[in-house]
Amino acid sequence: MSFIRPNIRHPETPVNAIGFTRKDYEGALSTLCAGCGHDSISAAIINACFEMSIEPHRVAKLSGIGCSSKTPTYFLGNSHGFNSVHGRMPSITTGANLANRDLTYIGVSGDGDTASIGLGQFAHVVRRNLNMLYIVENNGCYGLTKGQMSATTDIDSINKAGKTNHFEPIDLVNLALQLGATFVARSFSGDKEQLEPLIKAAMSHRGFALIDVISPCVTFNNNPGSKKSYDFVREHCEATATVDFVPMEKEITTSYDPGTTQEVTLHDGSVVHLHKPLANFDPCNRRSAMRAIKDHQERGEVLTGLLYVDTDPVDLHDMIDTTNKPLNSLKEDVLCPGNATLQTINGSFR
Amino acid sequence: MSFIRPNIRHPETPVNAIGFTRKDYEGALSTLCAGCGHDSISAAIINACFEMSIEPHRVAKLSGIGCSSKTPTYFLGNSHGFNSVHGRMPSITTGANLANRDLTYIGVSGDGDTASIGLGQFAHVVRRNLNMLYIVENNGCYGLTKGQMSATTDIDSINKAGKTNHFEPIDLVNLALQLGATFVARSFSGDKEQLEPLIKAAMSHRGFALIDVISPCVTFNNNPGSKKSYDFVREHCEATATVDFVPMEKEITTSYDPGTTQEVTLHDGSVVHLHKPLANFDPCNRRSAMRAIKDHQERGEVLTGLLYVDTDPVDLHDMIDTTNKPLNSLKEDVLCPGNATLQTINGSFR
Amino acid sequence: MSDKKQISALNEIVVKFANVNGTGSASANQMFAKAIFRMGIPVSPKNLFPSNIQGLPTWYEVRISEKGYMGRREGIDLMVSVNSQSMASDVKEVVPGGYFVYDSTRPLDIRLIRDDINYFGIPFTEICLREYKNPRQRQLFKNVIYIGALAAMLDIEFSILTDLVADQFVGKEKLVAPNVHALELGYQYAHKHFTCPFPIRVERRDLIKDKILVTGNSGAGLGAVYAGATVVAWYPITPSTSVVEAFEKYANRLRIDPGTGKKNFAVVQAEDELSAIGMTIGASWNGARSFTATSGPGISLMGEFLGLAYFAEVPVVLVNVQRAGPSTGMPTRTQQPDVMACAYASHGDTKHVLLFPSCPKECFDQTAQAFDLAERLQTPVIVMSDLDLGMNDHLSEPFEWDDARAYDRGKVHDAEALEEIEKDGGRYGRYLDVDGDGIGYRTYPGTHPTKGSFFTRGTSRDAYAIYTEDGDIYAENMDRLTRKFNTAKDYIPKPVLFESAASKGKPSSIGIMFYGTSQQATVEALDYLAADGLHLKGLSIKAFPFTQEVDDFIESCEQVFVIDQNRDGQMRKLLINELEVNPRQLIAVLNYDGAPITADFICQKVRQKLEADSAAERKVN
Amino acid sequence: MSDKKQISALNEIVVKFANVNGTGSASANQMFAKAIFRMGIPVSPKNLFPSNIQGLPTWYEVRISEKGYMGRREGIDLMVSVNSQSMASDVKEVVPGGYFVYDSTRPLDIRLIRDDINYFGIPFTEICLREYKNPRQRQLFKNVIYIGALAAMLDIEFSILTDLVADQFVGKEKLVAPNVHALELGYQYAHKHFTCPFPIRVERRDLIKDKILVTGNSGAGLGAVYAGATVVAWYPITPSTSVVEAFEKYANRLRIDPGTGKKNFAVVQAEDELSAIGMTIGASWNGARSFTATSGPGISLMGEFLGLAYFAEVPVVLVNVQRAGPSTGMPTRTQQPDVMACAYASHGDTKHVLLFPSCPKECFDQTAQAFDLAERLQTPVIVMSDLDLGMNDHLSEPFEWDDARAYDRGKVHDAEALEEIEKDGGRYGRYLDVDGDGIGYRTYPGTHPTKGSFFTRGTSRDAYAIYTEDGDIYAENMDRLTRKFNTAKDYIPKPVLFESAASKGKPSSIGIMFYGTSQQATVEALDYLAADGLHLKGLSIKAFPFTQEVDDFIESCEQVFVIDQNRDGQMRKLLINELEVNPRQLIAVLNYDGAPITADFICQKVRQKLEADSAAERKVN
Ligand SMILES: Cc1ncc(C[n+]2csc(CCOP(=O)(O)OP(=O)(O)O)c2C)c(N)n1
Ligand SMILES: Cc1ncc(C[n+]2csc(CCOP(=O)(O)OP(=O)(O)O)c2C)c(N)n1
Ligand code: SF4
Ligand code: SF4
Ligand SMILES: [Mg+2]
Ligand SMILES: [Mg+2]
Repeated sequence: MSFIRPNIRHPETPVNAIGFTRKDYEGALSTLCAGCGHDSISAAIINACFEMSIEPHRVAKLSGIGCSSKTPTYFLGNSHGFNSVHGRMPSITTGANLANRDLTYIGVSGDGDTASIGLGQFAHVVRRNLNMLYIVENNGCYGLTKGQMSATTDIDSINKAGKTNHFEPIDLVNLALQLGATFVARSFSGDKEQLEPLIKAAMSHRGFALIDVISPCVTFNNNPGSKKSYDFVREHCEATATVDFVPMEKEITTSYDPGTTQEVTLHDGSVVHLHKPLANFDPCNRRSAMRAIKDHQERGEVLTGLLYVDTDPVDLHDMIDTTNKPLNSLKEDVLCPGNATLQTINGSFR
Repeated sequence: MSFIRPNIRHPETPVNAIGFTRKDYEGALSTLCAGCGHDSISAAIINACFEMSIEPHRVAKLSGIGCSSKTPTYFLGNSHGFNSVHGRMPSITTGANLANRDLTYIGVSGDGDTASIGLGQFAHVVRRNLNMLYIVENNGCYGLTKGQMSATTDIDSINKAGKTNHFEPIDLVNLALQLGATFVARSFSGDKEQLEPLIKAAMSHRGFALIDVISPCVTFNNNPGSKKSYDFVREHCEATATVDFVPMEKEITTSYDPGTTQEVTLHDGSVVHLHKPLANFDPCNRRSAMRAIKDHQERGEVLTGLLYVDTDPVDLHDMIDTTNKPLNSLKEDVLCPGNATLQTINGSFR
Repeated sequence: MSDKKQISALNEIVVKFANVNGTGSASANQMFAKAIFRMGIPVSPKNLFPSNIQGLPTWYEVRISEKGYMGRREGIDLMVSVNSQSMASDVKEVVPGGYFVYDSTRPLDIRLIRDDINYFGIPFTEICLREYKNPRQRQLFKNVIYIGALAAMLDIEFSILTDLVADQFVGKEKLVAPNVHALELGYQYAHKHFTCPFPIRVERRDLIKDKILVTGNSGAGLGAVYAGATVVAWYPITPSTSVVEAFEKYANRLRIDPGTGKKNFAVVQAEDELSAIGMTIGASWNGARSFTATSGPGISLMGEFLGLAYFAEVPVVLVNVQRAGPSTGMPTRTQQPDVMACAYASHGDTKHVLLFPSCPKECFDQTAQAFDLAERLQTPVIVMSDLDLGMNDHLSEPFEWDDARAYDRGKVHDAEALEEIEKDGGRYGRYLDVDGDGIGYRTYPGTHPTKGSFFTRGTSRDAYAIYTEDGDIYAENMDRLTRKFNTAKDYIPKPVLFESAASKGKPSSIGIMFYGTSQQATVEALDYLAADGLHLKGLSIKAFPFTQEVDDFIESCEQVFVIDQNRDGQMRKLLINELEVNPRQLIAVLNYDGAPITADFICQKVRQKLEADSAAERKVN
Repeated sequence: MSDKKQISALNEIVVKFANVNGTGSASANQMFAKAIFRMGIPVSPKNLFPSNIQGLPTWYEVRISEKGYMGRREGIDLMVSVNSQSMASDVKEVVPGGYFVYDSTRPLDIRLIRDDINYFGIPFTEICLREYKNPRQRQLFKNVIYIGALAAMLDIEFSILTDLVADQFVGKEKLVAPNVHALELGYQYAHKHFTCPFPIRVERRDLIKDKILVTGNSGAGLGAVYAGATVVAWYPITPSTSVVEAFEKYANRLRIDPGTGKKNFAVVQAEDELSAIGMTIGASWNGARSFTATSGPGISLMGEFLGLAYFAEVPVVLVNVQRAGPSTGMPTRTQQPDVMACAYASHGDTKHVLLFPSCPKECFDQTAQAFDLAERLQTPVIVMSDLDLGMNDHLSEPFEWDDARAYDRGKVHDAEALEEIEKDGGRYGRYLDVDGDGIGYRTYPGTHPTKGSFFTRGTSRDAYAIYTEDGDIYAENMDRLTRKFNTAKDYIPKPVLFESAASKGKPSSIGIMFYGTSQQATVEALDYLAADGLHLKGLSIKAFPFTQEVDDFIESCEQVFVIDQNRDGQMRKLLINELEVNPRQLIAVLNYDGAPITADFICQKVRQKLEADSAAERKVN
């Protein structure tokens, strides 16, 4: 059936192409700490979905456990959500996507949820190139359990409790590139101009899209000495380019100077415009991305923005050759071979 | 106490510096398939330990579950062994090493054991730079469960059952380098000249040493079309250099042409000689290693040999600042603070 | 030739093959069992294999019984031993007067000579060396040759064997001739050197009717295909692997979209069991029928997710093909050791629905039904098979499917329903107990743009799926889950009564309860006991929670023997726990050495107890 | 001021603070409890906090009882509510005639006005705005101000509060003055506007003696330090996190090598619970004392490894600080829901030793003893604490350590022993039951170059640790493990008898069994029931397996109430299961809403049952 938006809103409130207001994409009131980076990411998701005119119920939001993993309650209240168990969101999302390939899947996780307990599932969902947007709300600590260090805590970073980290951090962006991820970006919860177009592009990508969003924990890891504090990140970010996203339908209105702008056309026809990209950096070349990231790391800088995209990805369904119809829409008639067939099968056991 | 080797052997049988024969390093009869690559690796471990004159009981051997993980039964019969559960050998070894830093730890695993169920523990034991030798007996399949594909099965590789793999393989060597491993090598069960010195060097390395040994499964993955068959691997291997290992005590006898030989002196003073190294390849430079590996992969070749070594590693004990004595040797006198102290502590609860 | 006692038997024989694994003996041995089957005689083969791929002893035990006793029976009538490693122990297993067939290429070790059994040497190796060039052939055909010899010894119709060879090699016809030749080599040799047939032999009967010879795992896999499973996530582990292999095999034949050639199903080999059940939960949550299969260690690893599915109320179908635990235990031996672990899987107050199949037909039916139950009850349903049932061929009623049958997808609101609810001024609540049976209404993601979406979580929430830490709401919810668990009793399969024909009309106050693969042996035991005038009534438990019938059965007995194939009497404990019966009323009969339980063992335990009782009584009086 | 009824009470009061979490109220509230403690009056504070870091309602409930009743009591005598979110529900909790202290900066919502309780407004916010510049201070001192006001209302010695402030800020002395000032602000305001003290008040007593006020997790952490734990692997999870934090805190003070300044211990934050227990097993296997701590979900994830440790016989010490399940459940609420999950953790036939502490002193003692038990029995030992015990301050006997005490490292052969054995022509076998108690002798890796090494595995093996699939050897080994489990009874702590003073010499046939944190409330209930002439005898269970004393206690009773803080009556089930008692004899008393159980609740359940019984009897006669 098709749906008409019930029109019980103030005439002035802006609506998107399919008649929904921003409110239709909001969720419950956040219970996170005032100033938590995670809330900014929720806001960016809301804006991206509103502006892309996605039907709210065509999105499913999934998460593990943590402050970050709580956030799906705070956006897209009209979408089904699944707050699963710690570190296992990828497997739940894989199953969900296998059941219905037509929905848009947004997975939200934390650095503890992904890089510690969830590392195995993370690596394998990357390998399978599952068609989903995977957002890591990376604050370099365990927020919900009161600030322990995580596997992404930077070397020599000092937390609120005054502890210094001596362990090699796991860089999820490098790891994902290494494991063959087809869309990889890094951003900062404080930079919505960058984050929102990245989210839009990631949702348009048909395959696994990782956005590692540095998202400071104001309560346990925003102190001087922390390398995931607002101040530190602001000072040490450099972007590969400024990102602009033009969805498939829209034709480009603003004209860009070809000299300073690079266009990346995604599988679905939508276009990512990269203004003033870094010198000799090619977002469609995996190795150049890894090189650029490492170069910046060696300089103590954090490279943000769109790092790599494969514009013609092969996702899990392609690899296992599942039918184009959502599997959850198939009924007895296609699923059940019937008794006559069963009797011939019985014959093979005699 | 000190031990004298009971001398009940044939006078001719060769003994090593500490009076043990090769037999003292052997294990039970193998129950693996005739021709299984894993048995060659066991043989290499036996030789390496014998030639390095390691006291058998100063080694502990640990494994997960699989044909590969069975092998510790087949070598070093005088060493304690622990055949744990599937994919969890790293955590067991971590605990063991924390308890007694003075033993040499050899962990044996398979590609299923490490790259699938065990990937999380593998990544984290690398991060902790645990002082151990980690051998992956990599046959690109699940031998013990009859040949299913594993996460290291190469793209388009065809197995005995005739199935073709479409999933991005996980390259454990790249992964380990990415995660900060301090000793990384790849070898082939069919190449003992290369494997044995690598094992010796790895055991001398004070930190995490990975040797990813391609070890064909003759029963399920040695067929034409398989990219982990003896034939395929023989045809597609290229070595970074030929490796020669000289333990600390020994002073160098054979003289090498400096032009064609590179010396790498390990933390404990032993030296690895690399003859005819690849052009512009530096085994002490992580990025050059990753570059070389990728270059070869793009040419469809497998780069073997010593890929990277950090000659001054910081291991887990260094990072958490544990005492130099084995923790399992401490007694009540150091461990138990006594009642007087306890009474002052009680005071703090009043 | 030999004047020793020779046992004689017609269609009541146990034959055992001792071989080396990885030598292709399996298919030859199976040919033997299939031949008996095709002669119309009930047959029950059991494969005893090592946790290893090649070179270790492996056995194939075949019980032939026109009486239809398909449980295991100890004492081997005819042993074919072509494995020097195991010969010493093989010899011991032969019954006095029994027959021992061995490879006489090398002389028999005199220490293996018993004067109470009969030896028949055939130079298998020598024959193969003479007849075949390449070593692999020599190895393979040795097995076929001894089947040929047995055909002569036991009087198996040779044409049946040749037919079987033909069936086996459709597509590879050029292999037929050499195999038939090998059969003949054995057949001729036996006839030439021994008086054939032996006093133990088989004779055509018509006792099979339309029965089939099939493994439980094939039944389970097929059941899942017929039940409409579309998403299968698994991780390889013996003995459950072949459940998914069977599913995939048949799905690849029966579930291909004719238009596109694409698959109307998805099978994913997960990275481990946590991921496998996670995918299953994700798919079920999203409205697809999904299942996973595992064994022992996998059950432990799935614990956290089973608790989530129980509490968040997501359907899960899990096939647990049990093996001997604890830990890795004996991975290729059978047991029923996970009853407790599955009934109460996961931390916190949890209970799970269990099904206990006893034969391949029940594997098919119960696996299919598990999907209806899981979706109706919105909770995990675990099919408790075991290695014996799952991996061995069993004589079974043929699989049946009622084409009129529609899947029970349980309580799910579609968009119309959601609009209705609000039209009537109502409010949809995922966990509202609208019908009083403890089961709420689900909606699938993507149903309606503004109605019916909810948040699934493992944390405490109210009837509208809103997070809460309110103690009363939490407790109410927990009580509803208990209510729902009781509702399960209206849907799950009922227990089945058994009694010996000889006990008809002889009321008994002694019961015997059993489940799963204990059924064959117990039913046989009932006959033996009845023959001694001990009339017991039997109840085969088919599901947990226990329905009223189980209660009533125990009520109607003074004492009940409970058969468990585990050390701790787990089913007995579960009965005591959940039915609040007096433990003294339930007597444990425990078999846990990894071999399938036998009727003799059961009889022995029952007699012991009953004799002890009457002895005690005599004392009293 | 108000002519309403005002309850009056001396040293028998329940005060509750309603606040917002993340506002630093915890330390102020704790100061209040500590003040009562220092006045020599028994006090029991309970923190009710949300699973969230900032901005949600949080409560701190303080029971003051000179009678020494330290369990929770419902009905609040004095409520301090400075959280508008929760005020509506806070008002409801106050007993008629009780006192309600609120922030009167804004006028009280009339809907919150009850005519049977007494309101006392203090303009906390206004005062703070006036007195302090920066917002954080305004937030922090608000809490200190209300403590000052309570001092006036309840007649708390002001000097005690100033001392506490001084203690709290050693090192940060400049913070002392402002805090004392805040205390005075509240104290003055109360005296100025209300007649203080209130009819409910406190008065110095000498009932504390040398007792301490401490959390169970501090006790457990300290116990591990004293027991010589050197390797600690863990993964953060509420409410067990502070066990390891306590260990690390004290180890950093008491376990530093004087010579090198290095640590005589290792604490590793693992990547998850599977890894945490894996490290623990590896360390124990290698001869170090090692432990891990977790809660709910962690227990499920540790299942596979617990089975390995049970079967391979490796010592494990695991502290399980239980919380409300299933799944993520209510992570910051208390329960005892993992009894079954822990007793039978893992697939296959497994049983684990459990300890049940009831107070911080027992957390200390039992955690320390757990290391002796684990090494003596070579198996996992699980200390079953819970959130209430672990995270709340409890009045406890002081911790004691006998300096003469030596660790029981269990049966371990060193090199000399191994040489001895062979000298006497013997052969060392890891799993030989030399002493008949089911426990073999371990050797640590690195002991001897040619003797005593063995292979540890989760698969079946013989007495010499050699892999085997022999069914008889497997079964013997499983029976030995049962034997070993029974041996545990000789070492574990015995249950403790309780009866009301009023019941002395009054024999009773009605028992009441309990464990863990149900002890305080149950002991209180025994008194109330005795006062009504209902004399019950109580038994506090301290360990599983159950020792003879537990058997005898049940034997000696017609019926026994079993107190469980979970839905399914798990301890009761375990008793029925393991002791084979008639379920009808055990009556379940279940509290599972996440709040600690109360004496009133227990009394009510007991009375109901006993009245029902006598009613039934009347019918009969
Ligand atoms: C199996 C399991 N282990 C541990 C926990 C406790 N826990 C809850 S959240 C969390 C870590 C959260 O860190 P992160 O994923 O970075 O999220 P953040 O709170 O920092 O946003 C942990 C360890 C749990 N819920 N489940
Ligand atoms: C938890 C668990 N899951 C599954 C298994 C079954 N299993 C045994 S070995 C194995 C895979 C072995 O593959 P690999 O590690 O590559 O070793 P290989 O046999 O190839 O040497 C599996 C899945 C198990 N023993 N435990
Ligand atoms: S604790 Fe940190 S991560 Fe959690 S909500 Fe607060 S600021 Fe955000
Ligand atoms: S199955 Fe493969 S891996 Fe296993 S023993 Fe045989 S050859 Fe080796
Ligand atoms: Mg985090
Ligand atoms: Mg492998």
